[in-house]
Amino acid sequence: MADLTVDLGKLKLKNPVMTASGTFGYGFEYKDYFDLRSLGAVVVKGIAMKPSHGNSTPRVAETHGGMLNAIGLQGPGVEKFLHGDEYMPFLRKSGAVVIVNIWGKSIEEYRDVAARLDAEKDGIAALEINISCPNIKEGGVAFGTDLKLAHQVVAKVRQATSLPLITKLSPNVTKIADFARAVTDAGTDMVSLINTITGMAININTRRPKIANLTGGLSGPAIKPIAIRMVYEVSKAVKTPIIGMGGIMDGDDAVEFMLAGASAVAVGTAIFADPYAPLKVIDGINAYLERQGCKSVKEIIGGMILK
Amino acid sequence: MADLTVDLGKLKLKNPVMTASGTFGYGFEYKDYFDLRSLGAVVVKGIAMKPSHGNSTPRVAETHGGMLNAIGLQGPGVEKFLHGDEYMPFLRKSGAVVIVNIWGKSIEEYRDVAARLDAEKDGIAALEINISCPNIKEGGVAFGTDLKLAHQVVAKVRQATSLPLITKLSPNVTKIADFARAVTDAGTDMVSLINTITGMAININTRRPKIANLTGGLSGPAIKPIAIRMVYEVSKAVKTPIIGMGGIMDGDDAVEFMLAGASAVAVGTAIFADPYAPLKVIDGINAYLERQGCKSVKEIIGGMILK
Amino acid sequence: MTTGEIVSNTILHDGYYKVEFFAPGICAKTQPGQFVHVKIANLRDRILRRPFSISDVNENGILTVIYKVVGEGTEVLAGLPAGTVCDLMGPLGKPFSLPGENELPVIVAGGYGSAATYLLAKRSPVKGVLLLGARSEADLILTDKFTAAGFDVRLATQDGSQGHKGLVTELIPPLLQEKSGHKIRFYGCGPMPMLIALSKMLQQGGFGGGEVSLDHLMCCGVGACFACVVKIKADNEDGWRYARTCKEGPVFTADDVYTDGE
Amino acid sequence: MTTGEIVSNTILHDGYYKVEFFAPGICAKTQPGQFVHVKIANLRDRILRRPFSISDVNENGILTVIYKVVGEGTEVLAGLPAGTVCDLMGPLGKPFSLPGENELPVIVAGGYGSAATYLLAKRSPVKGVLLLGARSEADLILTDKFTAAGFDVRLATQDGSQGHKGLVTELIPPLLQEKSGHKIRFYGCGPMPMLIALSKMLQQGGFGGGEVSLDHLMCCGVGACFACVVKIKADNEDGWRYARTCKEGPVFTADDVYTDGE
Ligand SMILES: Cc1cc2nc3c(=O)[nH]c(=O)nc-3n(C[C@H](O)[C@H](O)[C@H](O)COP(=O)(O)OP(=O)(O)OC[C@H]3O[C@@H](n4cnc5c(N)ncnc54)[C@H](O)[C@@H]3O)c2cc1C
Ligand SMILES: Cc1cc2nc3c(=O)[nH]c(=O)nc-3n(C[C@H](O)[C@H](O)[C@H](O)COP(=O)(O)OP(=O)(O)OC[C@H]3O[C@@H](n4cnc5c(N)ncnc54)[C@H](O)[C@@H]3O)c2cc1C
Ligand SMILES: Cc1cc2nc3c(=O)[nH]c(=O)nc-3n(C[C@H](O)[C@H](O)[C@H](O)COP(=O)(O)O)c2cc1C
Ligand SMILES: Cc1cc2nc3c(=O)[nH]c(=O)nc-3n(C[C@H](O)[C@H](O)[C@H](O)COP(=O)(O)O)c2cc1C
Ligand code: FES
Ligand code: FES
Repeated sequence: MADLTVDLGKLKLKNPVMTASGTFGYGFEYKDYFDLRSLGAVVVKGIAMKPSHGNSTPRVAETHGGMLNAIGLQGPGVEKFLHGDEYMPFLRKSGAVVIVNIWGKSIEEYRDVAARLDAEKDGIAALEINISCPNIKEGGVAFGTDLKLAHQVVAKVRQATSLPLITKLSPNVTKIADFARAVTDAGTDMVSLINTITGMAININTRRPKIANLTGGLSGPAIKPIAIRMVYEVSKAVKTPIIGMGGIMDGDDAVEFMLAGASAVAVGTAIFADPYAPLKVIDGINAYLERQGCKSVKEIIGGMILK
Repeated sequence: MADLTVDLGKLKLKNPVMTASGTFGYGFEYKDYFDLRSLGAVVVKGIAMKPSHGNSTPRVAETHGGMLNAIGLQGPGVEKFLHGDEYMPFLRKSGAVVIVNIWGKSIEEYRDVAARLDAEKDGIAALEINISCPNIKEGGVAFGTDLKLAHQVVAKVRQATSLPLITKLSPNVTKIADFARAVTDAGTDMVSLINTITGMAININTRRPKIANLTGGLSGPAIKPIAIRMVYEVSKAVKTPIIGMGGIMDGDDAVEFMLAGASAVAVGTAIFADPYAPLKVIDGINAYLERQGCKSVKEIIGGMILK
Repeated sequence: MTTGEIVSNTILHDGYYKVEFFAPGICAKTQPGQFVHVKIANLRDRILRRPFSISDVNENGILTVIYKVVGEGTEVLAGLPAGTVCDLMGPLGKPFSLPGENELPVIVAGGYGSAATYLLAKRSPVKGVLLLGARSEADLILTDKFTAAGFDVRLATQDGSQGHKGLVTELIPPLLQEKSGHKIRFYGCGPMPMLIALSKMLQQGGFGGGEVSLDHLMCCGVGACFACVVKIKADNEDGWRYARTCKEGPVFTADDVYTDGE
Repeated sequence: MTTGEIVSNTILHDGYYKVEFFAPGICAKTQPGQFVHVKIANLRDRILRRPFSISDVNENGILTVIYKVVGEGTEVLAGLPAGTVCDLMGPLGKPFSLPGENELPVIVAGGYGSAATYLLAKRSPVKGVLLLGARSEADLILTDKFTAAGFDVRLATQDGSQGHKGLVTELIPPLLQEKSGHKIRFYGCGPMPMLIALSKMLQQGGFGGGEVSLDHLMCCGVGACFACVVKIKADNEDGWRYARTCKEGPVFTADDVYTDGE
């Protein structure tokens, strides 16, 4: 067994494999499948201040090599998350390394969720700021596609918590490296990428959009080449540790992200195909390292060779 | 048989199906497969002023539901294109509706190619400006990801020719609708989208990029949901007729693009899977129209129903 | 999660197929109304699993699914020969509760609803009635199995090709008259509009304890992704909340079904 | 483009397989060195075809391909049972020219190069010599077929497990001495470094008329996409140009091979 521990600045993990937010619920749903402590970290579904219905249905549509989703903000809200049986109390007992993904519809909401979680941070290893949500105060522009807003939201959250901060970048931009720089300047400790790519699908028989919300986020192996490129671009632009994701189905895919510059990875859509996918990714990374004669997974981070 | 003729402003086509530039060579290569007059139009591989080697190899890599390519500028140059047996003289004889895709590494090169083609425009139905190339004078920023450059190159080409102009938009931007507006202002008659999305892939055994050029353009069904979304966004922003493409494999895919707002479509990567794909797309569109009781393909353009 | 080797995979008629998996672990745990989440072998371009109601299980570890070919996944499934191994998650979801000894079960089904309720009929201590509706005769499946299980089968088709011409719910009022002496327990499974109509009838008629199986496009199948939600009555401003059909359902009490909207 | 039903698909040994397609139209036109571009059935997540040299054709319309499982496509191909229909384009590419009556053909092959040149040996009016190299014994394929076709087979393996220990090109100088009275016509097929080395030897030794089969990752297979290019000598500033192996090749005269670079 190779040494799989990784070092993401303030966050040290037993292995580089996390679950991607929104694809693993709150961990509770998979408790009968395996011990959550096997994972580098469990990243929970996005938490906002208030409980919310989320979007209308249908919320998902399958595409070639991927899927569109527009689940929306459905979730219990931060209070229930902190105290409801199936949420934080369960996670604390499970012993899992927990990263809480947060979102809001205004800068203040982001700050408030972060502050609230900070106040009861026992068992929380880090916060991940999802900046792909629309800012309702600024007419619906996503925080993650506007450099100034992205900086502001991260800076505000930074003031509200001492927890390690991950900022999750949107791929729906011309130059993702600029966003990595902006959020690094604003004080994020890590960046994670990519979130889903905005897409659309139409049922040609009914002529209606397949997603009630009209557009949805594309995830799955279809987007992997785009994600790898973006991880590489960000790794050349900032020193901030990177959590790479987008279409990881097996250990080989995870290795590809690490060679491109990611220090850790997250498995998302693959979990829907196989709940054990994150564990298989861990095993697959280890198998690769042994095949290549590497003692530690750290040896492959950013290890792509350019001739 | 439904009426398949479409009307793209100055360009009227017998059916809405073209080949996507770079995937059908110069038509000549497929002459033994079918009569090129069956197509709405043949869009040839990009033409620049001078012949050029193109990129180093490997130039392509297959991905889940798609492929990356970085062929580069390999091509005969405009003079040989106009006079070489396998190029324009062949196409003129074939009776095909010919659209010439052009590119350059400076605004002047674009203008010069357009002017040169305009001077011998017999048999050329339109020019398609590929603005995804890097501008070597401006430090390699792609014309297609900078609003000002995009406007300039189209405006300059507009001055150089009276041929109908199509501008082919890059998807590697935050807001593609802004680019559609800019090139419309600059005088393009149509827009085509999407070009390939920049991606990357790494061979984990050799740790080297799978594409010698490091990054390549992603095409194929993997990108279809992104392309459909962009066609829809552009259709809401401008009245300019749209040629939609990105992952079209069959008639149903083409119908989806048209419902999203495209007046015509192009088939690219699918040709590698099946040289007859463009013909099958034409048949598939017709079958859909008959199934739905439509007399003309024009009835479905922009026909998505929002509830 | 288990592997399930296909033991047989045959056409019933007109686009309806029956596949049998060897999956003793799942069979042993299955209760009526639960489903199995299938990773269809060879469906390489699609990532997601496909959910199917467990129509029957037996003591030899054979799990039966009845399915209709409606898209790429079911088409590929229909082409899988015996011997192919698929990955199965299950049994998943909340089951029907069996009727009591003194209750007459009336199953109202449409589409593959008869497949999804067959195990309920088989395990029901009291043999009751199946009201089965479909667009046309060809879509009426498993009627003989229900008859063999001791159920009284009554049919409705929209085109009148068999049984009552019209909606299956139209068979309910005459049945209520006929069975006025019985304590009826309703079960519903089928298309959403039918289940909404049924739930409304039961809510208005005061038939407590009725159960309906609501399902929706699924992803994870275990309650993690919130793809599969339907509106269920709730004590909040809106009067409803989105409940996950894969985990909180697919079976809900008819009383809880939110009948005013979607 | 034609359909080709798989007549048989069997393992030869250690990852090498032989597939036979029924494709009389292609067989009738095939010349040695040409290839067939295969859309592998069931490979739903990959879009592109896979090119394979046509190893043999016969008058019954059977087209034989020998392939090695190296990735997803060949793995799926290896799993296709007889009866499966694949879509085939072919025969594609420029063929070898047959040796003249007064020429002694010497085939220098590595990897699947023996498969790609078998039809050449079979059709050659003069029976010659096959120099076959591989990493190890297990990779030496079709030697018995060449022997049966009247060819003198000489082997080299890098690990010395069979024949000469070393590179196959090292077998050439002794052969030249041995056959000094003959007019030798060289043919090469195998990995690029081997072909570069061979071409260099032929260019320097003045062996005109030699032919090598150069191939590269392909997409369209018909010259339209410029994916499959290799450097070929040219009358320009650089001394080379990129030629499409699918259309201008895969067979090139050894004299034209650009041996200074890639
Ligand atoms: C709990 C549950 C139990 C089910 N039981 C059965 C069963 O016993 N027999 C059976 O034939 N089918 C059943 N289904 C429906 C079955 O899952 C779908 O038919 C199947 O997923 C379609 O896959 P596809 O790839 O062939 O179609 P796709 O190409 O994915 O879709 C084709 C069409 O089917 C629709 N569809 C896809 N998934 C569903 C779904 N989950 N529910 C309703 N419509 C859908 C799509 O909207 C589309 O119009 C069940 C669904 C659920 C959620
Ligand atoms: C003209 C021509 C003739 C060929 N004839 C034969 C033959 O007779 N028998 C045979 O076994 N193979 C032959 N090949 C190679 C064969 O096409 C590849 O092995 C096959 O495409 C790999 O597909 P895959 O999906 O299994 O592998 P992939 O997953 O696509 O690739 C696996 C590995 O194979 C390499 N590879 C992929 N395509 C090629 C290629 N075209 N050439 C070299 N390496 C490649 C990749 O770089 C990768 O390392 C030929 C190739 C060409 C161009
Ligand atoms: C159903 C679904 C729900 C998601 N919900 C969230 C979320 O709540 N917060 C978030 O930051 N990302 C969310 N994502 C994005 C994923 O975390 C991940 O960035 C993306 O799916 C790419 O990875 P993948 O291809 O491995 O799925 C969601 C993705 C899916 C498919
Ligand atoms: C091999 C290849 C070469 C291409 N060359 C060009 C080109 O020369 N000019 C251009 O504008 N687009 C080029 N494209 C982009 C296509 O025309 C098209 O926009 C894109 O591939 C999306 O469509 P598809 O998914 O149907 O292939 C090329 C694409 C491929 C795959
Ligand atoms: S399918 Fe994921 S929550 Fe129900
Ligand atoms: S494979 Fe397309 S040009 Fe050779």
